[in-house]
Amino acid sequence: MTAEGTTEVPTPTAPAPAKVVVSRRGRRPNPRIAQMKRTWYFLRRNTLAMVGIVILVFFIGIAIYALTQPIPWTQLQQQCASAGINPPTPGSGCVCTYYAGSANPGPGCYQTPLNYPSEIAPTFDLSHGTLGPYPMGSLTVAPNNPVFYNIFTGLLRGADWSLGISVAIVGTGALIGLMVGAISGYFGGWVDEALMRIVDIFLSIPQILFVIIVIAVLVSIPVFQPFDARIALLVLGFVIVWWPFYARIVRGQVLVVREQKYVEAAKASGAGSGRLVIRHIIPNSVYPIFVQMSLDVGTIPLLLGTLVYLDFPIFSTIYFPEWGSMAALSVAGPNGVSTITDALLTCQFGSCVIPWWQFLFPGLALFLYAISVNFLADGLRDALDPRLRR
Amino acid sequence: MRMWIYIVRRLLLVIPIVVGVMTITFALVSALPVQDRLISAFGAPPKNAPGGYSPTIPCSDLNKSQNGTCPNPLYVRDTHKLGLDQPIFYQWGVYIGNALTFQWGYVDNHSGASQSFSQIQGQSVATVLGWFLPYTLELAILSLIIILIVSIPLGNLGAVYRNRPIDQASRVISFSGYALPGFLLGSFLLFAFVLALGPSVNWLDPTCKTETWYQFWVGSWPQQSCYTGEIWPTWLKNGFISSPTGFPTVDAMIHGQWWLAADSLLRIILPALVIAYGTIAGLLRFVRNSMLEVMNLDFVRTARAKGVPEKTVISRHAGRNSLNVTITVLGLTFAFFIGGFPVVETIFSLWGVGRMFVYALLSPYDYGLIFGSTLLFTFLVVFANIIVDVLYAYLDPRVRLG
Amino acid sequence: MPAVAQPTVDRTNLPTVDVAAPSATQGGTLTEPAADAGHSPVVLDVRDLRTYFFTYDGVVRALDGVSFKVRRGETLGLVGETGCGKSVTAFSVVRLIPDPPGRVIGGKVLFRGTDLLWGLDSEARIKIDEKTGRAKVRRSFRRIKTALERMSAIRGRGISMIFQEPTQAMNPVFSVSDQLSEALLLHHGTSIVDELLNATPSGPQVRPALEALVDTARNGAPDTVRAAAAKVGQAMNSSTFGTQAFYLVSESDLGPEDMVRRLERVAHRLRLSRIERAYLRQRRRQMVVEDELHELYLSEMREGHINRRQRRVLRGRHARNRLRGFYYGIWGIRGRIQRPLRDETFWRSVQRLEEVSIANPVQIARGFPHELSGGMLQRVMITMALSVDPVILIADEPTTALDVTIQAQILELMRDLKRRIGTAILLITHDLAVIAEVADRVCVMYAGQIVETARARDLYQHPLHPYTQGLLSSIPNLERPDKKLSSIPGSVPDLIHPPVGCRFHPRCPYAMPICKEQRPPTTAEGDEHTVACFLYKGDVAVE
Amino acid sequence: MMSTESALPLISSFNLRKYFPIRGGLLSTRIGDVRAVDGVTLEVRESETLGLVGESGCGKTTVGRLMLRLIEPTSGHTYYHPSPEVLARLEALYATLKGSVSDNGHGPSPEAQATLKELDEIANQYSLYRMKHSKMKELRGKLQIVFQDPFSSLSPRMLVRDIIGEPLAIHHTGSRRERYQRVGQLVQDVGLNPEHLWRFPHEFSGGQRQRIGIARALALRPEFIVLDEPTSALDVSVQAQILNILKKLQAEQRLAYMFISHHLSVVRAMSHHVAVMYLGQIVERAGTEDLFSRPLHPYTQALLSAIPVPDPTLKRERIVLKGDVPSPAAPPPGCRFHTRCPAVMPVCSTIEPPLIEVRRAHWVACHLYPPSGAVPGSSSGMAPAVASEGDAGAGVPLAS
Repeated sequence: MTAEGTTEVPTPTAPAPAKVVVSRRGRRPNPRIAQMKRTWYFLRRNTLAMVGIVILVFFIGIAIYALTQPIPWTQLQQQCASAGINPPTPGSGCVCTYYAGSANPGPGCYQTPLNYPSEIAPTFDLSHGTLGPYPMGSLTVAPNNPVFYNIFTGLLRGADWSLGISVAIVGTGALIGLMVGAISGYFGGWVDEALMRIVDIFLSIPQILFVIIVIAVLVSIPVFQPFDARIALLVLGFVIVWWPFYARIVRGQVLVVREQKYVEAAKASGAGSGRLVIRHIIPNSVYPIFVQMSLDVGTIPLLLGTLVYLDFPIFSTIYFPEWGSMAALSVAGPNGVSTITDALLTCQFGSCVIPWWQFLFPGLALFLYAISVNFLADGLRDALDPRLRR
Repeated sequence: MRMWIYIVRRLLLVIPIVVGVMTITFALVSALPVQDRLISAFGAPPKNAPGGYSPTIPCSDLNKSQNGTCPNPLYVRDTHKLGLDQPIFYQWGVYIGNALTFQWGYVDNHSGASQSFSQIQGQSVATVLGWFLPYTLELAILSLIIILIVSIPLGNLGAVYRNRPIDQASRVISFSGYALPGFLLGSFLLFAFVLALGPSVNWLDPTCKTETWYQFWVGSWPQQSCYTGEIWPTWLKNGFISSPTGFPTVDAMIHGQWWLAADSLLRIILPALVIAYGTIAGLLRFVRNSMLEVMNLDFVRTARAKGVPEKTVISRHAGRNSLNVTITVLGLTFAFFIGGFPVVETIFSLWGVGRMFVYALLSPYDYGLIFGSTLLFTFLVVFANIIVDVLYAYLDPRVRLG
Repeated sequence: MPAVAQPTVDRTNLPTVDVAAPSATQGGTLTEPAADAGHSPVVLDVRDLRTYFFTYDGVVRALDGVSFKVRRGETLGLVGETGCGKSVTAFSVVRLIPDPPGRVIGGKVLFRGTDLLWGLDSEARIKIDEKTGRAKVRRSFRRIKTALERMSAIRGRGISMIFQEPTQAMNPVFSVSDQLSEALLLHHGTSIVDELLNATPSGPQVRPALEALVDTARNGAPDTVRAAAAKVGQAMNSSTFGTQAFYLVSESDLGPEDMVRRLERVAHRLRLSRIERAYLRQRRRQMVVEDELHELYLSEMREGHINRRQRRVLRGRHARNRLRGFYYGIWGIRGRIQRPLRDETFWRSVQRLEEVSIANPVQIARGFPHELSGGMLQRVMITMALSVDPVILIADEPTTALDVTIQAQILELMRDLKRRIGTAILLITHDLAVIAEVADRVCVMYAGQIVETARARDLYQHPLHPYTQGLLSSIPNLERPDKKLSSIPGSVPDLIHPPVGCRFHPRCPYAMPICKEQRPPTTAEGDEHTVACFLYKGDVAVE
Repeated sequence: MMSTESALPLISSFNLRKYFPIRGGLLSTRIGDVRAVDGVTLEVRESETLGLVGESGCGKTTVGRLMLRLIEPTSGHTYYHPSPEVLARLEALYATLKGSVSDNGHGPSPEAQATLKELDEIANQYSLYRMKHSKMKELRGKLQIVFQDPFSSLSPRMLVRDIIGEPLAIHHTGSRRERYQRVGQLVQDVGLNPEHLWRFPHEFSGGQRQRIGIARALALRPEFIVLDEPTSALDVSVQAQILNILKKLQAEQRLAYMFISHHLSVVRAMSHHVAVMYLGQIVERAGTEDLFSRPLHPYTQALLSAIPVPDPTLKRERIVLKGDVPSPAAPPPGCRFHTRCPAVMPVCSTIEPPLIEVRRAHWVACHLYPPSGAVPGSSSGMAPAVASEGDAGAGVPLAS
């Protein structure tokens, strides 16, 4: 919409250039901020999106709060003692800090990746009665080496891991996808053909299986053996599998933008390919990935959980509190038989308590996190997309 | 005519994809350490062999030793047998050739799978997967049916009654589907239907073995045997290959066991629901949004202006156009759909290709089974995509007539 | 009242009329001489129509008190710049405004004395926030739904439309014949099914007629062949078979006796099986119920209250018929039992395409929209709109997307059809020249209001409103190109904050102080010439 | 407006061809060509306007983009500021070439090969399409374009200031501050005011967007601007504003325009010379007055008569062409217009008529006007059209 009186027929008397010094002092507010306001207006009208935002803020708050909490050593000692493990002292025993590349940890000491001090604290006794081979309220990798820790603490500590890993994966993948997609879409021709065939190949392998086998191979490569920060491998594996999605989305958008007249106008005034891509094409074709990215940030912890659930070796040696793996380990059993089935095998009907708390709380956290991210992403899409915006 | 050209072109496009997938697996395999590959090919080295599969062994033979070590004859022999001493392109060619002719290696007694299912020791991977494929396919077909039945009507309703209760409901369903990983949902369902409800409804319990139901109708009801570690239904001929078709339900019918057929369907309802849920989540939003876009298009307005009643406008004019989008998206999400099988088959301890994959994963050196099942799943995805494209071309004259 | 009895009359007798002889005896009774168009009855009377759009930026007052009349058989032109609300007017009349964001707020649309906007006021509960200028709209979806149901009785048979973008306006996945026959079945369904049921594929006079047709085809001038084909159609009293036979003999080059045999084979398809007859009867029952429902809706709108009991009865019958229909659906051979009806409607749509003088109607009817050119599609659209014999045809920028030469063809076609069928046309365009070609009367719109209404001749010779004058003088003139183009300064105001008083005053060369304060009344200057401007002091026109 | 014959040609193209490949078949091989532009020879003189008229799909936009080298041609060359002697030589060569090619259709004769060789040498020196990119980039400042669609021609995520300033930024002219001053100046030239610089394009109406587009084109002080249907998306009143601005600018800055439009009355109001295109070829070329007063080609006559006039009183006999424009993928043999021509002769469907000068500075490609000196006057030129109106007007007018 135009404002009135701004388009009078040009008057031949143009004012002196001095008066045409262009600055925004005393003029309307920054249009970019105006656009953000507009988006926010539509977001605010979307109830689910607001719910999502609230939950996310809550979780982020938790993560920050958790980082300030000390580890309850004395509790730890008592609990370990009661569980019949040699009592821990800071830096040794069943809770210790293990630095990559240093000597093998002592018995019952579980290394954590990237020199991250272990937050593993003993469990609170959450129930009465016992379940099969597993200690109460604990997460375990295998029945013979129990990892004790407190579900609550684990949940607190899990927040930053879940967020951190998924953001790292999505960010890197989106970057690669953006570059590949932009190149493929802009140059077209055989470059496009080749790149898109590659993308098709990657997309036709079931993603979860692909991630698993890639990581499996990466782990078993001797070069990576000493290098023990396997989370890097995890991220790498996910990125290898994930970039084609973004590449395809970006490429589709670029094909549209490339035909726009303003690109041709820039070409007509002598802009080179680099300028065209960076100044015109990419800014106008990134929006769809943002939505996809936010969706994936919600999805990836679930996939991590799935990997752990399949008892994938990468987590059995390094262990760290992360919601997906917590939930997964709570229901996963040795060699691919789920805890539930196990429980069914061990104790007949009704004779024992199923540890519902083990996967209820992590599962709930995971679920809330993912669903809130999805709500937010969907709200964003509606707010950014003029067609769906009403 | 043009339709045929289209289909043939589509089939030609499959070739590079299949070869490319095999190349990726080849790259992964050849990135593995040689010793592991040797072990997976020929089993563990004999006890008496010094140094096992290490490339060199200490020896005192001066003429061919440098600094006290000389090449390990076992290593040399087996690498040569495996062709690892050939140039990489040659290896690639051999690998592709084998993969295309379904020579994916053998399931030996190192395999976790072979430990669980003693019958499959020494069989070739393709054969074993061939045995297990029907079980997976039954599950897939059932869950596909569920997906289509739920997501298309719900998505359209969500678009038509926009931002009203039914739309919000479908929204919540789809997002919870995004947010609930299969293993959690599966465990919940297992809880609800198996533990909470107890034996009264164990006819829904997938972990329960089918033949007990059979025996029940024959007359005996061994409740315990529902939870013994027994894996294979003894009613099926020669081990776990149901004959003649391989699809247990179909075979049960052929054998005239209608109750058995119904039962084996009932028992995969829960897994099918779990698998369907994730895909429905993805599909619903696309169906709804595409329907919304289509309903803003001009020809819908034309139909209304013609005096076509609203129901027909939605079902015939708008629905038919958004159906194309739905099908395309279904093809795109099929890979995820397939990815759900290992988890679900593990949770409900069904037998199928996915579970084979998991077993192979857990066993140290069973690369043949790992890559074999991956290839098999990939073929499923590619095949599904071909079907989707042909269907799309059939539905949309703009594609069909070029 | 007779005005309302009219459409039923059209629906029953027209098909039999124009099917018999496409162009010759076409609606001679309906054609009105342009002279007494002034005195012919008003079919559409729009009074003080208001349509608002509730958007993020605020309430867009797209239509603010638009009033005009359309008389039977006349062409009313609605002209104005983009964003002046021409199309919104059209869509408001048939209630195709997308809601949200749009909504018809007030006014009357009297179609032959029936108010199409009846029950409108109780649907909208709108609170406009003064501070931000945004609005909260509460909708009762039930009422909107019923209102739309009612509209389906008007759309098509009462008022039908053609649109600006023919390539967008046709459904890409259905063939032309599908879309044409859908309209035909909607509005002539019963008669079509009747003719199909009464066709006599065999009889003493069929065979000789076929032979006559064949040997006329051997040495035939096309129109004699056509006549012979028509005779065949009469002999089997199915006119569509006549058309089919005509195209068969004119396209294929078989020997005479083979030809006759082939024709007989085709004719044999008209011998319906029991299941097919049953299916057709069920369809017919359904169509009758739908017609009754539409009549009910019309009467509701006339009498101004909802007849719930009658509705329940009819809906019940409709539902039961649907169930019977499912029986045929479940019957595995649905495609086969539908084929007679499909063929019938196909050849009927071919006949309709012949009427707009399309050279190869069969190929066109088989084709899909993406295979046809814009001009051809626009013709198909016109055929589709007119195939239901509407009382009013609303043409929304029908030639804007087309080339000059194609535009000439389409305008020629519209003039011709107007002469033949005598449908009233509401022509909406931004091109004053196009209006001048076809329109009898012209309404000039500006910023959601009608500023001037006059006979085309008067308007172009002595335009009264400054805006009209500005428009006319800003058209580059082929005859006098040398004179400098005079342009209206500024651009169309945004309708969220429209100028107070006369909406044109910021751009008006003669703006007076009063223009800024109050909205000028619509005054009559000479007969059939009204203008809303303070420059003119004529007596206030009674709208 | 009288066309000043003294003006030198600013930019001139010879035998431009642009074929877009159609892919299809099993391996999506090249199964045909869309002959968008097929042998177009044009010249635009300094500070004059050449109007290019034709229906949609006749390739007029492609010609515009070719002359700016926004796309590479299949064959043919464009010369910017050709020196008179080069120009004369070129015309001579192309004349001989046309003669030698027309007499034997297959394969160029030896002398033709010689001419081709010389043409190639000239092209290597002067042609726009043989220039190195660095040189081309300098030239781009002098050759600019204004697009049809004011809604897709401005990047939605850039401020107006950046949009107009971009050409300056690309060519690094002056400091940032100077650039912004120039931008403010330009904005005022096209009749917007400086506060608009801080808005996004979507906040403007079509007319204002088109003004922004013009300002962007003017930023580098060009000499030649291709106006690709600049007003076809606008309302009449706004269109008049834009046209007036364009005229004013042309008068002030001695610009040369190529005005592409399907709207003949606008073209007549704007241009000195007019070229009429049909299916990728120029069928008639003349001074504006000449063409509009005495059109020779049947297609031009039909076009002129098809324009609706805003005056219900005068009813002209109009020639309504039959059918649609054939697809440029399979243009009809011989004269491409013969499928719709009201005055079609047997020869039309076989031999392609050359573009010949039948009157002074009036070129027509039609068999009605034989290349011999005996040029029929406009009366005989109109004759076939008049005769055709009988069958076109009577009976079924739209039979195709």
